[in-house]
Amino acid sequence: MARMIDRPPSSHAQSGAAAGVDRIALLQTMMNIRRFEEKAAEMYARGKIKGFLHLYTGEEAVATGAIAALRPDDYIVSHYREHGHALARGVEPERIMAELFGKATGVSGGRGGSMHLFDAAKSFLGGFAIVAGHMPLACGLALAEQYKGTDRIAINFIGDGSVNEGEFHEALNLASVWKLPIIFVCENNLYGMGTSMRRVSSVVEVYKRAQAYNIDAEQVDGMDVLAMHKAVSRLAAKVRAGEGPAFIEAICFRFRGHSMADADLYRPKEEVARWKKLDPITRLSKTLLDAREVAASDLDAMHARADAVADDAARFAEESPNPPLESLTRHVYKEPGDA
Amino acid sequence: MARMIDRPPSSHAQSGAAAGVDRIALLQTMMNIRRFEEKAAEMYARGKIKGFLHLYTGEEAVATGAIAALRPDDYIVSHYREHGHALARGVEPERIMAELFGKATGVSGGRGGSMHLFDAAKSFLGGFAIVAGHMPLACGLALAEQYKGTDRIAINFIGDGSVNEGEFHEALNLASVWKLPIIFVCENNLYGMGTSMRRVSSVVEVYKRAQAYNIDAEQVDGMDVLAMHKAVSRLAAKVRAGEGPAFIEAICFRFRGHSMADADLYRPKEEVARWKKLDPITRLSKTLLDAREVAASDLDAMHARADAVADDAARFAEESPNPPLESLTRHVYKEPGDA
Amino acid sequence: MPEITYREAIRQALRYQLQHDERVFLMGEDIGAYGGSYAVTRGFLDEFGEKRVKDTPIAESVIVGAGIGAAIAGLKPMVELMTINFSLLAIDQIVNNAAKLRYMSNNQVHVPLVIRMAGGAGSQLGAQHSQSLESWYAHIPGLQVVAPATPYDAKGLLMSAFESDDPVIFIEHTALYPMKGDVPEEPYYLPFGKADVARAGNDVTLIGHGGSVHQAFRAAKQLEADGIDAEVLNLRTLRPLDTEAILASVRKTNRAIIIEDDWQFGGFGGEVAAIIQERAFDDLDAPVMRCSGADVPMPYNGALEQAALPQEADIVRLAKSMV
Amino acid sequence: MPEITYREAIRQALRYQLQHDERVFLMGEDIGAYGGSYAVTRGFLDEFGEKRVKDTPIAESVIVGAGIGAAIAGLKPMVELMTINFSLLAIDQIVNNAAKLRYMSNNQVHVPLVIRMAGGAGSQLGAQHSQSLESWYAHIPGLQVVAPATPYDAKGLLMSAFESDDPVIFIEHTALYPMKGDVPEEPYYLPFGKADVARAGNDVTLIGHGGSVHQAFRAAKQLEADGIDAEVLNLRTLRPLDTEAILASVRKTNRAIIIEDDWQFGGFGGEVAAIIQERAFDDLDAPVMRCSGADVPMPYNGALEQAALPQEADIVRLAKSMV
Ligand SMILES: Cc1ncc(C[n+]2csc(CCOP(=O)(O)OP(=O)(O)O)c2C)c(N)n1
Ligand SMILES: Cc1ncc(C[n+]2csc(CCOP(=O)(O)OP(=O)(O)O)c2C)c(N)n1
Ligand SMILES: [Mg+2]
Ligand SMILES: [Mg+2]
Repeated sequence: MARMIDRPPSSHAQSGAAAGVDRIALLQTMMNIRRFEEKAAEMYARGKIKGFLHLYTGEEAVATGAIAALRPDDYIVSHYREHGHALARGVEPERIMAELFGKATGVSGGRGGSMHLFDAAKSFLGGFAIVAGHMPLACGLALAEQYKGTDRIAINFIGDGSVNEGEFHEALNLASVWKLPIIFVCENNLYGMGTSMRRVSSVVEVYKRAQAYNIDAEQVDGMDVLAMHKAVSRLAAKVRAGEGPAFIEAICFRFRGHSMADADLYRPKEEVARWKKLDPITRLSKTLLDAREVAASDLDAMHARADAVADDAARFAEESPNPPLESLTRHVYKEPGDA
Repeated sequence: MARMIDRPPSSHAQSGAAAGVDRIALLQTMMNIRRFEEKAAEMYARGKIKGFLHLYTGEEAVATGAIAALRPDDYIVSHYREHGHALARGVEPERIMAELFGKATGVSGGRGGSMHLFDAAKSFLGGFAIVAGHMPLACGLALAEQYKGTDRIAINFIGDGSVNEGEFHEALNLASVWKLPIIFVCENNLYGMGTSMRRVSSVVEVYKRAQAYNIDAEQVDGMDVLAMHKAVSRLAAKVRAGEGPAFIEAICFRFRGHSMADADLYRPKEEVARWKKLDPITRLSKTLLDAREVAASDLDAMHARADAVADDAARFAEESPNPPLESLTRHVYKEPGDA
Repeated sequence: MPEITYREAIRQALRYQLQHDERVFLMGEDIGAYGGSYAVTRGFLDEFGEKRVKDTPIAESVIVGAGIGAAIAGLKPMVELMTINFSLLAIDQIVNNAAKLRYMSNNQVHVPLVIRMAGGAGSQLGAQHSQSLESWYAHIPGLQVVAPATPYDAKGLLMSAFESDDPVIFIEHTALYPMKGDVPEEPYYLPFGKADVARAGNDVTLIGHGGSVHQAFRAAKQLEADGIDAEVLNLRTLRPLDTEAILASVRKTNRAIIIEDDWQFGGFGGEVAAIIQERAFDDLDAPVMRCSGADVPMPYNGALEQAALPQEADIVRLAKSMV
Repeated sequence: MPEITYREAIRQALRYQLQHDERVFLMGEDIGAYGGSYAVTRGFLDEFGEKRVKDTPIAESVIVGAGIGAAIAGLKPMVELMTINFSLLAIDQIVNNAAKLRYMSNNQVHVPLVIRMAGGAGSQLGAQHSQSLESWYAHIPGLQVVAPATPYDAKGLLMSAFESDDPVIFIEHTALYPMKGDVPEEPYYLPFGKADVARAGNDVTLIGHGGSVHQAFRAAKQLEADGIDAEVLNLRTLRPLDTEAILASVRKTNRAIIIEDDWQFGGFGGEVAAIIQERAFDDLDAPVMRCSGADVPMPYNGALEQAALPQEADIVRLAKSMV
């Protein structure tokens, strides 16, 4: 499947549903993410959101399919392009948008920002801005559950740009030697900022890099939410059973620049166009229409729902208060009354 | 050949000579290293040498065979167990021993010590004490020669303990992507301090780790100086021709503890005994005797020469002056008169 | 003299070096096709080609280490690490190799390497992307630490960095890239270890580097209104530090305030304060004070971030309390 | 009270934690089969098994990062990094994750992680193995930095480190491992941020941590002969710092000297000096002085290394020059 790289799997039909998966729910989640990101872009343009803003547009299938295949208490550790992962886990859109606004009602109290979403109650543990820097930490969460003897696992989302960092290597080796219950999902969107994978990686098939550590690794069509769901379902069962870590290379593509600051001049227009044809939302919509699972009117209703969710989130964020200035020095260390 | 790991290649006969190699010279070099290290151990016991002292005893074939196959201007970058590499390159034994004594006449003026031997005139560029920390630097030397368009190459000696460090990963990937003229030689002596490879490495065949970066890699009997010489000769030609980096896993064994401070309690006695049977010096001696290239008396003379070299080195070191105290603050930065 | 931005001033120095010294090449993440995360190297790849402008993998240790090796072998590499935050991933290379090799090798090798990185906070990038760790580098013998405050500083100091035969940590303040100032077109070289008196005054010395110099300057203007005549000292380089200029100023004003974005505790301001009281004890009419960042990881929220950073008002208040 | 070594005191705290808290486990390079590079964990693998005592690959970032993750998930990991020199390879994990997560997450997660490392010089280990970088860690909000000077300190402070819900950088001085002192057998806990007056005196305050405390103490004895009555303050923890104890002492003696193995420029002594002159300006009869390591990478040669490190004679000379 290596040829998938920079030749999108347009040929492939959408893969069949995994047992008992609610395909409509998956579609709605992807729509929600898409609209949320578009709303965020709008709010950034209006100066409501500051700093770096990295959108997940185009990659919705990866987080949606993968996270739907997990238990709600499985740990999620993601990078700075993590709004989609948080939404897929069920973190409230209002509190995510409020975080992007830097409001007190944000999931991280407005202190984290777009790159540092945390919702511990939902086992969503960030939101990290150092490339590959979150991988060792994710291994530690898995190690802890193994130590405690639970069957809880961790999933760690990384980008293709992280595969050449030393921490990628250290984390994969440790996960393999200690058989840690963790699934690494590499969102290979072919570019790390403006740098194409093939210009900086000795081996461009990321799953092969993982196999070199004796890790069960495979490449999946990251533009196909059902394929993602299937792959993660199967691997999660093995990982949960104590068979050691797994690795998925999800071939995908971001429909916008690296961040709002990026003019996206380094990607050929037709490459972007080609990939947009694979829009995971359009794709699943078509599948469901063809299968008569939904009617066009249902899809309109779902889109309307996604619009409403994004609008409500923006309104909530807008109306929320800023954190009080006195809170500046809170929570650097444990305080009286903390758990 | 993977089974070589912790089952020594006793079966193998010594490999045939590579074209035009002076086997007697190789034997003399290995004897010189052996005696130098034994003398160093004696001097350490007598308190003449301080700090960490890591001996190369047992691994002589690796440095001797590899370096004899290179050009004298090819860069050597080694770790902290580097006396053998320096001697094999022809750095004066007196000046190496003087460095171990911390004397002004030492190769690094007594400031470097056992772990930091430098002889730039002989392209011997250290002597590094941070595991894998010298790999990026070695890549840089190779990069510079590629940039200048010369056919000079670099050889980088590392231990098996360095393969799980992030810098190993970053260096191998960069060397491969940029086709750097560098040969990595991993001295796999099965242990990193007291830790056996197989307890901490997801893949124990180190050469396979290197292949995962698209690097031409192979496993060689590191107890066989002729095998080392052959392998490096062949690979050096390719690397010099601009075909990109190469990697050798030299299976070997240290006959003593990690450092003089190590009681060596973690290695089964019979494992050590088994490997001592493969002593590269005894092995080549036998080969040469059988081939009638030397007589027993010749070997005695060669041993005597090695003794003399080590004794002279110790005497020279002993009689040399300490660096003047005023030199303490010299050479932190460039000084008037420096090149 | 043409007025250009801080960014353009850096570009001019880099282009000059690339044009006039074959040994110079640039290496870093996204400096080529992307044009640099702060657009400093935009267009360089097309102009100078892949040999001179190298896009690297995201792998800070090997980027810096390769720069060290190439420098030892006689080239003049410039490594860009995007931001000082990412330099933590290469810090072993910088501290244990770049800074120590000349000494360890007894002067047999040296490392003429320029490492550029953007530092500082103020644009709501959050805790992991808003650090000012120059005090860490300033602590290390063998390194030179440069922190330009103006376009003029930036070009002149970067030109000198390439002249140096020892490693230079060149820290650009993110907030200054768009800032304009007069810069000669022809090359010029500003010496390391020479501070600049940005404003002469007699009542109190305001000491800063990078972005803090401008805050100090604006504070000085405000203090004028209150009849307080502040001197503003732009350090330009932290290592070597122009101790003489600092002492000369304090002996005149008898009061000093150090301004820094960085955390106060264990920061660079402490060193400057320690030196002043050590060498000019009897000239001080008041303790040396520091106006520094709050002792917290940087929060994202804009108001909180500003509250965490030193403000002109804080400098003014401090100065008034001292005279 | 039994007399035991500094090493044994640390062993006692670790064994107590392993015996009494299921959540505690140890991770590090060669802490198991090898027994620890400074023999601190010798025998632990046999006694507690592989689950509690984990030998790791040589991979500092993932060791520390895994410790952070495990701590977040409710365990109490102790990571040993052998020496502070190697901690540079894990410093991004320590600074960008361990120190910041409680704050960034708005108190949703915290990192009760103990990171032990040996620091200091004096045994001719050369430039890359002889650093004292505690000032770097002391600079970072979110961390706690502990530097025991005696066996009694070592056990009591390490016990408290395991009680803490925030990351602790626990720095042991290599030269002290064989040093003996009285240590209660039963567990006890020394508070962070409380310095110890190792010797009471009236003429000058000698301030140090780790090995420097003993140098200060010996210097104080010598000064006695010259009729100078020195007070010796053992800081025990650098962050939090016991500012009150320092000021109280200086208000009594009116003079202070900070002793540190580390490089002076940009080091921790500068912070202490800055605080003293800031808060006790009018109580000072002389500038606060520092007795620090020479500004050079550490040379291997024994005589040069000693010349690079502060000596009792230096402290004595300084003290005499001040009173
Ligand atoms: C250690 C480190 N180096 C550099 C950066 C700057 N940076 C931020 S995102 C990025 C590209 C990452 O690309 P990839 O991993 O493919 O993720 P994507 O943005 O494509 O989702 C870089 C270089 C960083 N954040 N951390
Ligand atoms: C980054 C780093 N971590 C830890 C150490 C401590 N250390 C010194 S040697 C060594 C073992 C290295 O083993 P290996 O690479 O196999 O080399 P060998 O000693 O067997 O030749 C360790 C862990 C170090 N010097 N550097
Ligand atoms: Mg990418
Ligand atoms: Mg080894």
